[in-house]
Amino acid sequence: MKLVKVYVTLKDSVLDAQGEAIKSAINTMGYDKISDVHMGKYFELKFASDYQELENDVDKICDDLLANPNIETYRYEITEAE
Amino acid sequence: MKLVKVYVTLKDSVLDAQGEAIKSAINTMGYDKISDVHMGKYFELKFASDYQELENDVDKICDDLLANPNIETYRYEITEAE
Amino acid sequence: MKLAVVNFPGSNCDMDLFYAIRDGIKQAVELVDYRATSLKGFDGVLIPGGFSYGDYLRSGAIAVHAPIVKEIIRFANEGKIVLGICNGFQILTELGLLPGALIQNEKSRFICETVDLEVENNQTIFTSHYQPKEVIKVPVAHGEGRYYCDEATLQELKENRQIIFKYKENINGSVDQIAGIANKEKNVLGMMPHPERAIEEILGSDDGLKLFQSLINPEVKVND
Amino acid sequence: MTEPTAEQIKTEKIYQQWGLTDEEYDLISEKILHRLPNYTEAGLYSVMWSEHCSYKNSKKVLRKMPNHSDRVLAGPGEDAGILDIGDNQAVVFKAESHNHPSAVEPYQGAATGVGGIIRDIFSMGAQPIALMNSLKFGPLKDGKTKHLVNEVVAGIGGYGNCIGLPTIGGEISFEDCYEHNPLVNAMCIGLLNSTDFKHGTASGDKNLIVYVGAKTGRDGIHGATFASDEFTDTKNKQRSAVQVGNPFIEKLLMDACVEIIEQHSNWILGIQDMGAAGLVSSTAEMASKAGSGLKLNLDRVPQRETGMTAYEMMLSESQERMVLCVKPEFIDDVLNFFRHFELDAVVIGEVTNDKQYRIYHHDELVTDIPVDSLTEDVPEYDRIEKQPQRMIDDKDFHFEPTISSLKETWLDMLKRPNIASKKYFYQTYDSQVKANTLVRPGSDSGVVRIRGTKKAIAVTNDSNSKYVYLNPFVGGQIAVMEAARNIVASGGLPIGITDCLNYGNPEDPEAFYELDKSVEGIASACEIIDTPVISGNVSLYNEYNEVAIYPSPMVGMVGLIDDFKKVTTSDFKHGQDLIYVLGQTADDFNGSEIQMAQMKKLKGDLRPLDLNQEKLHQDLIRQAINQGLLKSCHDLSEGGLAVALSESAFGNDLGFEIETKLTSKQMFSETQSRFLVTVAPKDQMAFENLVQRDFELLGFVSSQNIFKITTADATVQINGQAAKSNWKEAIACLMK
Ligand SMILES: Nc1ncnc2c1ncn2[C@@H]1O[C@H](COP(=O)(O)OP(=O)(O)O)[C@@H](O)[C@H]1O
Ligand SMILES: [Mg+2]
Repeated sequence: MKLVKVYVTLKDSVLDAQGEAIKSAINTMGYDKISDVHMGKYFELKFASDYQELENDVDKICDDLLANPNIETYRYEITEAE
Repeated sequence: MKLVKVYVTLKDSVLDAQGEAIKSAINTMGYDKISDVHMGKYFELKFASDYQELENDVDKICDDLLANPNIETYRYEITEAE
Repeated sequence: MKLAVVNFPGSNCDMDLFYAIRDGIKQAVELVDYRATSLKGFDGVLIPGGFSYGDYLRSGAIAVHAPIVKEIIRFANEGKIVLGICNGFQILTELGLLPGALIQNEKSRFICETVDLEVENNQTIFTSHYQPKEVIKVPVAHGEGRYYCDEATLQELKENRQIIFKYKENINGSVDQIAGIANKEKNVLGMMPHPERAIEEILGSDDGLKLFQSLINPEVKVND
Repeated sequence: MTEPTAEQIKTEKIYQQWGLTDEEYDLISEKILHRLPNYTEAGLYSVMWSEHCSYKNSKKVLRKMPNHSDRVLAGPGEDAGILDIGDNQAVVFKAESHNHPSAVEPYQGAATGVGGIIRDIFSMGAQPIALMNSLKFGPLKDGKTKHLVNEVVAGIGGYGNCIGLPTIGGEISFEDCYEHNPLVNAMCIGLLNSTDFKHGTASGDKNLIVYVGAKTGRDGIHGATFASDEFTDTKNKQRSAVQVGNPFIEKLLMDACVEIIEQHSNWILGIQDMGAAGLVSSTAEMASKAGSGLKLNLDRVPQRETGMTAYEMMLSESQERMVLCVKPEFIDDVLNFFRHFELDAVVIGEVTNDKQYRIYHHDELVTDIPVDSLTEDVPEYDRIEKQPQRMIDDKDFHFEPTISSLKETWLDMLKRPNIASKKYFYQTYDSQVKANTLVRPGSDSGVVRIRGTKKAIAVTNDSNSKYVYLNPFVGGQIAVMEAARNIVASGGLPIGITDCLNYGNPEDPEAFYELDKSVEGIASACEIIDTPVISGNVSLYNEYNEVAIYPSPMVGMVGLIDDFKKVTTSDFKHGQDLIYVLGQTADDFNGSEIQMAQMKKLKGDLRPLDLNQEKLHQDLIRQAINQGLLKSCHDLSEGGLAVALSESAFGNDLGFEIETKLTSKQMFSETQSRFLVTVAPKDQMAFENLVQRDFELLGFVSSQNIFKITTADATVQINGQAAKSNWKEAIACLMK
């Protein structure tokens, strides 16, 4: 089994309203040494392990579905899993 | 600067409605070797690097804010960053 | 004129739009399933609001993989009417038929409210019945309605007069208070507010009616 | 983990953890089965015999409620009640509580509460048309409560917005007693375009049982028992089985079910949702109602998780699932129909004619019990009741507010969370989707029109538990009448109610007294105005560390408006319109918001409610609206006249000038049976002739945004904007 972990985050130029809200909530909780919070999405995709073109296809899946290139960037890791 | 990466995912027993919808979209797109999709949240938190009790506090921030203990679990990594 | 209202799984303003066409402007209209592969015989396609695929992942993201979408793209390219409202707007940006993206409201909360919009460009097939700069009352109902685009895109939108509606008061943090934009050719319009909910006085406003009336009988010559 | 044996269940009294008493267990093993129930069977009994499913503690009380009228097509006993509204159309409605799930997991608890009540409506074949909700929380003082409120509100909005039903009204209030035990009640209203409907039954030997919708997981196992159990600090922590809603799937399910019943009614014999106690409750009820038996094969049940036991599958409360009973000759049509909606649909069993309930799992017969024993043989309890001591001790106490500055008190009252605008919350609900909403949240009732007709439906949720706490009987009457006033003020004729009865532990005689007496109050009020109770829900054991909530019956009332032109709202419309109050005002301060403001607690008794006068006033208002005499109409409730006047002025930023014989204190009195109305000057004679007596002309609406009041003992002038910002900003401010 191949496990692909995908991380999608907002581009720096896009205001991360949720990240900001979380940051101020963390401040309110009394932790003031926090300087920055960003929130993104995390995916775990499982594929059959004999998948040949996996990397190629994961790129396409990210480009066409998991991330919106206008506002987001992504990266991923492919690992072996059971 | 300390960079903390937090991954929040649904517990296994909890329905992942988004993951299911994404999986069937990936199928529709023609990739049929996918067996499972899970969607979670990903956070990047930045703290001052002289933070003493960081680990302890990150645990609390995750428990009280970033993850919903009723349905989610989390893990994190602490790294040094600039 | 005959218009199609596309019904994606999870669309929920499809009937509202259907009635706006059938009863509001008394034109032929049909619901078209997302699995359909042809829009032959229609003069325009309308994409309703709602939560296609539950708005899971990102609003509009999953809908763009439905079979009917090829036809929507064809309509856009052939200069036919394409109108996306709310979730429909989100789908059009996800598709790249309109620039930019719609992201979570600045205050991260859903807003249902009747708001004032200014008609920025009344020289389109969608807005020719409005006066220049007319202020109209139209309901909004969205959680992910903050229009975002980069500076270069915004300049382009302005230069080409693609900004069609603006909020009088920036309710969701949109760039330049944008509530609705068109493509360069002005045959594709996406807007977050719901004109189909503003077609009868008893619902609080009938200011949306003119948008649909413009479609059947554009009173202006649309620029190029 | 292996399941305990039947012997172990008995000797280790495992059934007690599931809420069965020794007597109940003995009844099952000795009188019903004549053997020991195995693990699965004992589990089935424990959920089916819980208060939530069986009403064993409340049935006797519920029978006191009237449930007949010329309009009633179906009453309690179905998923939802149905009222005829003429022209071969009917309204279908019900309310449901999701208190405990919301306390544990507020977003999902509230969301699945909404999802559940919607299923109750479309399982009757009705098209859901609107949602309402009634929420009660502790005071907005700490982060925990604010988080709870935010999450519950987000869950309600999240589900309703996504499925595309307008939330047209509701109520939110705050009292100490709800801090650890919030109340989350949701109501759904549907429209049936024909007066025939599907009963939730499974009849006819060899007919097939079909499962439709989401897959089954281990969600919410024992949710029903848990809803019938009290909270304590320690127990709270162990609970982890949380149901998660999927409004997207429910939308598909709703559209499919409405369409199949509307267009292919001959294919199906019965349909029911899987709510509390999931598969067992729905299938057992369907069979029992039809006098049939049932055979289920659990291997066919669509499963989300692996290795589920029969017990887990039967008790799972996974959401968005329905059960149908289908004639074999139409089975392919039905399965294909649902597949077209991309929904799982499978045959999981069949109807038998021997009244046994048999479940097979992995080719083994794991349950074989009489189906009626799950639904009919539940012992009914007649609980002891005792008047709470406070009611005896404080009988003659009369609270008198102190008002040193009418202006200050007025402005302070407008800021109180129970009185302040709730827009901060309700603007997160889509109130207009479907483009039928004539009156959105913020007026007395929410109103939706019925497309293609002149008719409209008005709906309100009311539950002033402070009154019920002081005097359950009168408080119960007030709950109904307050709802009725809201309907009448909107131009509607009250036609029926649903209720959620939220109370403490029925085994506590004082709590049971509260339940019993308030239901008697509700019943007597319903009789007078001919509003049968056609559906409802009971939520008992609402306690935290043995302190009960106020007895909190929620009344969800539906009214019929025969012509939408009659829809009336509470906002003043024009300067110079005359302002009247209908109904005498007395010193009614016990249970009032001003008592809470000044004394910080409730004390004293309520005056009896004159039901005939109440009805007379409602009838007069209806006639005045029918004759087109009212420009605005508002019922007087919390905060009394001072608050009602202000609220009516805020909508269009108008003001008023009034002079009254009432004292400044009485501006905050909460005397019942009153309405605040405005009348165009030209209609003064017509209105006064109609009403005849019991009214006072207070003054007039002014187009300046200034509130000028002269009472018997003071004259004040308040800037309308200042008053409005107190009222409008208070909640947002507290929620920061
Ligand atoms: N307080 C009540 N007043 C009137 N009817 C009630 C009340 N409580 C429950 N009922 C009726 O009893 C039946 C069973 O209710 P319930 O167990 O809540 O149904 P479900 O679990 O299927 O949603 C329904 O018909 C409901 O309307
Ligand atoms: Mg039900």
